[in-house]
Amino acid sequence: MARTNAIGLTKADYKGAPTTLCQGCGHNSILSQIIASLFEMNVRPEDVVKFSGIGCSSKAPTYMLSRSFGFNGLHGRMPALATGALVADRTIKGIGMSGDGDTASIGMGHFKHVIRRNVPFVYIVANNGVYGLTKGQFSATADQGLYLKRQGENPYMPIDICMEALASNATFVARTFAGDPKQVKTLLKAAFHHKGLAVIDIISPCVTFNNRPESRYSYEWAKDHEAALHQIDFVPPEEEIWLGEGLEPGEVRDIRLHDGSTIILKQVDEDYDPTDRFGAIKAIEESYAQNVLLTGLLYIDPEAPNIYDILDLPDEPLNRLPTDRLRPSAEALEAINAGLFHA
Amino acid sequence: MARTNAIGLTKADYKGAPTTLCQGCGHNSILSQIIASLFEMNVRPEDVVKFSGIGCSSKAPTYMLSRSFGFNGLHGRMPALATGALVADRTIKGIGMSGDGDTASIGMGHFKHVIRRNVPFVYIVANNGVYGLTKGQFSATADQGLYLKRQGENPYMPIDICMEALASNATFVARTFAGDPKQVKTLLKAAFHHKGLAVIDIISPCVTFNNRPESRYSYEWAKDHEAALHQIDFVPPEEEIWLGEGLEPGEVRDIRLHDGSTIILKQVDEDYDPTDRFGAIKAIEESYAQNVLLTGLLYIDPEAPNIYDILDLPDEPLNRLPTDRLRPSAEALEAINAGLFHA
Amino acid sequence: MTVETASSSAPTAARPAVVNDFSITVGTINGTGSQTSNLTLLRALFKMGIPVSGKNLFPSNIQGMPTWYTIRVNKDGFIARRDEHEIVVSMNPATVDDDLAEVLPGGVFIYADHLRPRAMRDDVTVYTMPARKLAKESGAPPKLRDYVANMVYVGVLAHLLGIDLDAIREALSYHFHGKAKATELNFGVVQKAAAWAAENLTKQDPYRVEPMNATRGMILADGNSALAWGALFGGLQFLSWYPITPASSVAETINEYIPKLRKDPVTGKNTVASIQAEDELAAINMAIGAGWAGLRAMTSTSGPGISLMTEAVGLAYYAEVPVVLVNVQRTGPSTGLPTRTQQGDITFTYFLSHGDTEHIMLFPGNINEAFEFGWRALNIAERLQAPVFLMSDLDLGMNHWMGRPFEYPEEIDRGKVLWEDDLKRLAEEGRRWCRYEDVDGDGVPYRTVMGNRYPGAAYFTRGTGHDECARYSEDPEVWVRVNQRIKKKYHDGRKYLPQPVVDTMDGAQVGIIAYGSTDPAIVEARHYLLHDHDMPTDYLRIRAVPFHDQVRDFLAAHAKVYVVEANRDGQMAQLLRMTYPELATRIVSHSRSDGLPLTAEWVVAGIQEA
Amino acid sequence: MTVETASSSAPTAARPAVVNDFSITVGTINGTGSQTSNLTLLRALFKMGIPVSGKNLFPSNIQGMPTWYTIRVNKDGFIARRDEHEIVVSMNPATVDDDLAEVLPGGVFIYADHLRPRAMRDDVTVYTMPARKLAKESGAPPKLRDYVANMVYVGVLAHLLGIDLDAIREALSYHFHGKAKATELNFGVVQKAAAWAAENLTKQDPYRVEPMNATRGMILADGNSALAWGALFGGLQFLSWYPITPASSVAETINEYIPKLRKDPVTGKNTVASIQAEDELAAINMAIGAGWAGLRAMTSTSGPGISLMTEAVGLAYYAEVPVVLVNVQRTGPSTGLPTRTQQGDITFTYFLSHGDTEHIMLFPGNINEAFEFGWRALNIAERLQAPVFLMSDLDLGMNHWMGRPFEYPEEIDRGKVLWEDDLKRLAEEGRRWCRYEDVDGDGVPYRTVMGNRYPGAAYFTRGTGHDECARYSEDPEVWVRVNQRIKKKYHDGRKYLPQPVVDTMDGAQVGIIAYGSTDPAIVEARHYLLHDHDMPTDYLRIRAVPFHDQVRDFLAAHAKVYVVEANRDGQMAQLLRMTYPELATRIVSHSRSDGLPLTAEWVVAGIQEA
Ligand SMILES: Cc1ncc(C[n+]2csc(CCOP(=O)(O)OP(=O)(O)O)c2C)c(N)n1
Ligand SMILES: Cc1ncc(C[n+]2csc(CCOP(=O)(O)OP(=O)(O)O)c2C)c(N)n1
Ligand code: SF4
Ligand code: SF4
Ligand SMILES: [Mg+2]
Ligand SMILES: [Mg+2]
Repeated sequence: MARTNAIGLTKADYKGAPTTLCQGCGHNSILSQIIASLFEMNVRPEDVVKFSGIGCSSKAPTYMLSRSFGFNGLHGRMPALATGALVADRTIKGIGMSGDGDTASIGMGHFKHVIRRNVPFVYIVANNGVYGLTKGQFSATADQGLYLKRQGENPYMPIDICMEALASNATFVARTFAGDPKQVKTLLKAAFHHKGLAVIDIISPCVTFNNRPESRYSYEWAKDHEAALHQIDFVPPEEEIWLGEGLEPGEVRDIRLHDGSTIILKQVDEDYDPTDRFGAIKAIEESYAQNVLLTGLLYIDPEAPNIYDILDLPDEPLNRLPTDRLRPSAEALEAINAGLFHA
Repeated sequence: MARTNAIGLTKADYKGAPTTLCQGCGHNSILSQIIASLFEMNVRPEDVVKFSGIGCSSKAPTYMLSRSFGFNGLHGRMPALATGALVADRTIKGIGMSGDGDTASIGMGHFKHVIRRNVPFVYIVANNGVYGLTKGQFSATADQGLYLKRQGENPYMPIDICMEALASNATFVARTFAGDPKQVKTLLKAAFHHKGLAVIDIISPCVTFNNRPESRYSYEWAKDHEAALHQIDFVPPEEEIWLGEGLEPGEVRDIRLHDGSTIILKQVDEDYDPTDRFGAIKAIEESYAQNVLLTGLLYIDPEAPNIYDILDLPDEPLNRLPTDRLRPSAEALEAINAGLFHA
Repeated sequence: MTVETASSSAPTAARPAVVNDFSITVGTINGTGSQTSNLTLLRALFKMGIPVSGKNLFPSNIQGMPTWYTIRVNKDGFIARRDEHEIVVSMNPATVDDDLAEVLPGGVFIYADHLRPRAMRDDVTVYTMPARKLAKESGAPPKLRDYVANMVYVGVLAHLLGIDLDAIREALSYHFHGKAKATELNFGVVQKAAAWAAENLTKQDPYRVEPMNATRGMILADGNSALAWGALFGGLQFLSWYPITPASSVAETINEYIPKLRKDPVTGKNTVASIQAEDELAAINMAIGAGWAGLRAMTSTSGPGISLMTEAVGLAYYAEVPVVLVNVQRTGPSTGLPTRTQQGDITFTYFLSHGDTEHIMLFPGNINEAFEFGWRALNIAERLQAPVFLMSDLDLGMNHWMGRPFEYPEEIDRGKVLWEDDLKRLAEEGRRWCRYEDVDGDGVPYRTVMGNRYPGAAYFTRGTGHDECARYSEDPEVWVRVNQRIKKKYHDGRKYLPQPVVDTMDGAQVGIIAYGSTDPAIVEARHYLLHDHDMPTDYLRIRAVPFHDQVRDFLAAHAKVYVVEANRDGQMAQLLRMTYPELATRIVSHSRSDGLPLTAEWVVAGIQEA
Repeated sequence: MTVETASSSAPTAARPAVVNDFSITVGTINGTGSQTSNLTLLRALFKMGIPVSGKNLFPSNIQGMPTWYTIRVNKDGFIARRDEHEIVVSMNPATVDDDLAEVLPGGVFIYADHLRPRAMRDDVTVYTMPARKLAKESGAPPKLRDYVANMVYVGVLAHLLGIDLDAIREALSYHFHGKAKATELNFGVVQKAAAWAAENLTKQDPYRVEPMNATRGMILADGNSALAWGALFGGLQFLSWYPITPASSVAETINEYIPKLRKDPVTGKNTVASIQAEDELAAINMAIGAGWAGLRAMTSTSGPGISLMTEAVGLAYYAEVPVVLVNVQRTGPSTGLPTRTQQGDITFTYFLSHGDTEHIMLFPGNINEAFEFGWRALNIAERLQAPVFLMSDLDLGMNHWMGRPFEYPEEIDRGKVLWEDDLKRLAEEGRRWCRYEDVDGDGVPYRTVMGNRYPGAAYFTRGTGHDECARYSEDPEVWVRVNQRIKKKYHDGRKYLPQPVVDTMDGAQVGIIAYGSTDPAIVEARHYLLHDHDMPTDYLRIRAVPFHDQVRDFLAAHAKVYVVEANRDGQMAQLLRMTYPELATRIVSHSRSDGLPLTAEWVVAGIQEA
């Protein structure tokens, strides 16, 4: 019998339509970890909503959470779509799934601006350095000098999703690798509990078009070069915090989120402070010099106001307000009329 | 009699239509300095081309260089427009004039991508924190917490143009202030000689909508808080370099550009290295902490390949190639036909 | 040349008085606050009971450029723009000669005495006024002098035309939100100027005003505000917008009034979320997200913004998401004339987005309809689960129009939305629900919205092919079925759209079709056609596309129907010909786009001629 | 059920041979390399001199989903898609039952023996083949097994139909660019499979092929490649693009051939700049920049991309910038069916962008026109200083079509561009030059381009109002003048557009109008109408909008004209009705959009019926 979680659901309750992505595609692994994280966190699929743009990565939401609402919108416009929708019901957890083409090319502007608005949802960039769905053109995150068959050599400097997020003051920035399922899952859990927008750049190899070992987006390169900032754990609000055994004090850092949950980081580099935005930028910069794939929670600001604060919306879902609370009274209209210049 | 420069032109030869911008608008000062820099560098107006988007800042090119070609395109699309045009004639110097609305909102994606392509032109962001032409709405660079009359209070974190440029690997990044004409002019000169894209973020107060002293974009605030990284000089390729008097060695840094011209920086902070991208990011970060307006040449990579290198274009203008060099021979077509599967 | 008192060789003495029937144009410099003066004149005349309209002809610029304001005063209620002006006031040295040339022969020219006209006409009455001197004497701080100088022409006109000074004070008081200091400062200047005029000018022209009763109970407002209020009273919940002339004030008015009108009585929180987007692409995608999630959602923009929304509109069409797009039209193509009006986005909007589409457009013809369609558009969008285009224009949107007080909207219609209880009931009745199934045979399916937790309530929305149960599909038959059902929805859904307004005249052979803000020009033109040309006409004003059957009937009932519109290509005529091929030959297109509102004279000329 | 040899209860023995007249459909899994097998079959048949077409029905997906390839073999040269298939091959366990259902009664069903059909029909001839076994035996590495298994059906069909094995080897050798190893590996499998079939299958169906002479001198190519080559031979200098199905291969082919075809003979450098843009907004704005600066510029995309280009197209229209927009149409609205075909962007494109516009569209009907319009569009754009839409579609663009060898283009026409020498000459003649002046009375002004250093050559381009000398203007009369002149340019400029192709039949009363890739279906339908229904027809194929006068004449000459097209709303019919109101009632729209190319049967049905 399948294992059930605290709310009595099995993993199957989190499934979607059968995947039509390529076998081995990193995006499939991400889907598994989204499912696992929600299952383990006892989140009802009905309390989740999925958004995406266009691409293999953006098709992925079809293949999970068929009990959740979802909207597979337009290429590059997921952040805007999600912003509009999430305003309707703040009791819902949002997942936005995008690709490197979707986010770093056509969607760059919206990516930047959803960051500024700190809209609370998990913004996943399933990053493979290519346009999968249109058959393997370079994306803006592709390595400079990478050679691909039909495309030739990429002459341009890559865009770094995390660097971009940090430059624009994102409040949660993480990088991970689809081949590191445990880290992906834990980061997702933390992201779900973050108060604002949580950007997760997930290196997610495209086995069909960009998986040769010399590419930074291949399983092989990423596996060989992954350098995790920390071992990360997530403790939901209702649980006791247990720091694990055999740890020296100072190695562990815990970050309290707005809802009482906690992120626990067993740090590789004791000095790394994930609430120091500038330190995060530095770490990324250095990771290139060291030719490693830096993963982990790069930066978090757990308390920054989110869009709900900014718009001063009621706690209850806006889309459930009865019509009588949606319109001013007849007297209010009379006051408008009276306030106009009249003869 | 009006002073003439080495090619026999007076400043009037660099003028455009009379300005219709507000009196005192920072954009007018920028125009003067563009004119002055070209005049002093003995550049023929015919060797310059102007591009812009939409906004007061983007209208500005009309008011200079009427002997130059110009294209006032669409809101946010200047980088793309300029890219297409500049490919046509690499012997021409390009000036792109944009605003903070034009670049940091609607044009953000193109801004990022023209940086990646390192298209050689001077990209000026005349930055006033508001949408001037549409009467004073907040732009994405507006200070958080700024109060404006019709708009209320701005709840969002500002976007920093230079930070964005650096995050995406721009090869020339400077910030200056329309109220500091000398620095503006010298940076413009250096920018004109840069091999690739030169981003200059010019704080350019909107006297009509955002000039109250508490705003970072006001004349008063910027004057009071300007902190120049260095005193900057520019020496064109043909001239001797003269380092000035009374300077201690080590205080001066000179940067050789691809065409043999030189930028000379008399540094305030000896250690500041404008070829260190990460140092530039750090300096910006610190400038916020110190509540100053950091100006000067923040970063330069004088040798990075530009779009002409990348596209492997001929030296002569592409738009002057005679038609016989634009089409393959009849034999080449026969070869195509022969190479097709035929019965 | 300086003329201290009135001088004119025009034969005025013998002319009978012209009462309540003329146009005044004032040429000023933008950014000098002349709007206050112009609105004050407009309001004072209106207050006197005289029908008026005011049209601002302003440059795409912030400060220092020529700008004109025209007030039409007409006792018969004709308030369309006219090409000709009986009275011209010039405050702008750069345009004084052009302004003079604009005066109708026999008319009046008034100018500030620091202006230097090159020559003076002898077929007009000329008055000069010491605007700067009086401004200086007003004691206003130097910064405000230009502004105050504009009050001088208000006073001079008050004297010359006989405008009630009390009405002017009321207008000023209104303008300054009852603030006494500002009101009195300005009113003082007006009084001084009027007194100066009484003393120094000898009235030699025939124009004057007299109180009437023709505006009682009416209001003055601009269409953008009216539309904004309509939306707020119509239960708007989400607004995303990006600044653009002439649409910005729709959003800005909404933002201004959210705290006043839309604080939730229960929680004190906002019940409208309003976001200034990073561009129009974001604005429409946000609004689609919100509409999909069950909010009454709107975005407001002008032509260039609609162009940028093109792709997303196709998504809303095909994924069947309710959303209202306000288009305050300006002159295009391209950036065009951003501060001029046009009805130029008709065919473009109808076919907007790649693939087969045919969109719903509403055309408000006055401020009351701007208000009404502001809420009705939200109802229609939710009822038909479709993008709805509210096609206003700069003339209606940014100018002040007379109107009736706004009427409280009909009930909010949320359309076919199923919540938990509804689904439960369905389940109990043993009926299934599928997102895109045509249960009622009207082409409109039932929808659930994000947040509905009932098992099976959730579905996946996409712009790619999908079947009745919202499942991905590339099946050719499914594609045909779904798209034909959508077509049916648009056809049958016409009943929810505002019907055309028809006005007939006895013995009319000729029909006129028009729409939107050109209504005053048509009304006036029909008057001339009847009285000056013995040509009674019937008039149908389209208020929505797709067309109601009345439009076909109207075409069928007239051998010749002029379609009058403010664009180059006769765009509504094109749609009509396409829609009614069997009646296509009856349609005569009479159209023009020069950035200005149409005039009755031009309408008449086209109808006589063709 | 496993069937080792052929089994069928269909009455085949008595049936006469069906030679060179049937359709084969192969159902496979995408990403398994079946394209090689399918193209090999197509080419081999073509090589045998038999007219063929091949159409790929593929999912919007990379790997693992069902995909079908249909080859039509027709001795009379009818190569339109058919709805029915005499021969169906199934290699996909997921679709085997559906595939079986697709076979025409009396037809043939061939499937791989690892498939498990639920039931077998008794009205078809059934063959199974041990595809996996033979693939394994081929010695191909395990990774390539699926791929190689697809070669098995090539061999089996070769045997059953009598396809020439040499032709197959030639096809394979072509496919593998002459590489012997790959060719022989694959050919080995084909041979083995054919041998296996010869040994194990008893031919019980009537279908076979025989060599003919009907394809001599012809080529096979896809429309996207043809178009790309046409552009490269037409002097293309600038390409900006963003990947999108089904347009990507236009740009990818150009990129592939720049090094081969467009290295400057003088400098060895590229004479085409090609940039993969960050999105379609950038792509079109880059192309406009390039076109403005004097480069022959193009961007290639599909519907969603055109939607995003909407605003910029208005700029190009009104600022008069030459630029070619290739639209390889796919099924919309919205993301729609990205891998299916449609002629659905016609009205949308015609009215593209806000304000008054009417755009030029070219409709290639075959690969030779795809090539020709690839260069001609550049000429037209530069000649008329206008955006030109090259309206291809997925069917033409991505499928292989027969054609004649491509013909070398006519002279490059750069239009009215003035360089330093020209301006000098003008100056000497005492003539002024102004950018937007209609010197020749044809509505087309002269232009200079960036880089021209002659005094006065420079001008300022903008999308805002401008006068004949490119100066900023908000003057109403100027606006009217310039826009009317542009309208004239489009009207008079029709002479540069490809004329319609007309084909008449004796005694025809009925006319047919169509355009683009539906040509084969129309040609075939006319044959049936004539022979099966005694209905001779005249046929006009539109190749450009705005329409040439021949279109009007054709309408006028027929009491009834069917406008046949692959979209829901009859979009070309709408344009025709709008353009020719006096002939509107003659037009009968016959249209359908289900993502598939039209069939002759469907065309016939609509024409009989209506
Ligand atoms: C407006 C628009 N332009 C282009 C496309 C074609 N398109 C589909 S997916 C895609 C790229 C997706 O790349 P990415 O986001 O990296 O996703 P991946 O497939 O690599 O996961 C493109 C360009 C489109 N659907 N819409
Ligand atoms: C597509 C589009 N959207 C909106 C506008 C309206 N618009 C004109 S200027 C402008 C903002 C300009 O702001 P900025 O770039 O900061 O320039 P500034 O006027 O402040 O110098 C906007 C939104 C437009 N012209 N086009
Ligand atoms: S093409 Fe690449 S990105 Fe797309 S599903 Fe296959 S492996 Fe994944
Ligand atoms: S509104 Fe502001 S930005 Fe525009 S011209 Fe005036 S001062 Fe300059
Ligand atoms: Mg990708
Ligand atoms: Mg600005």
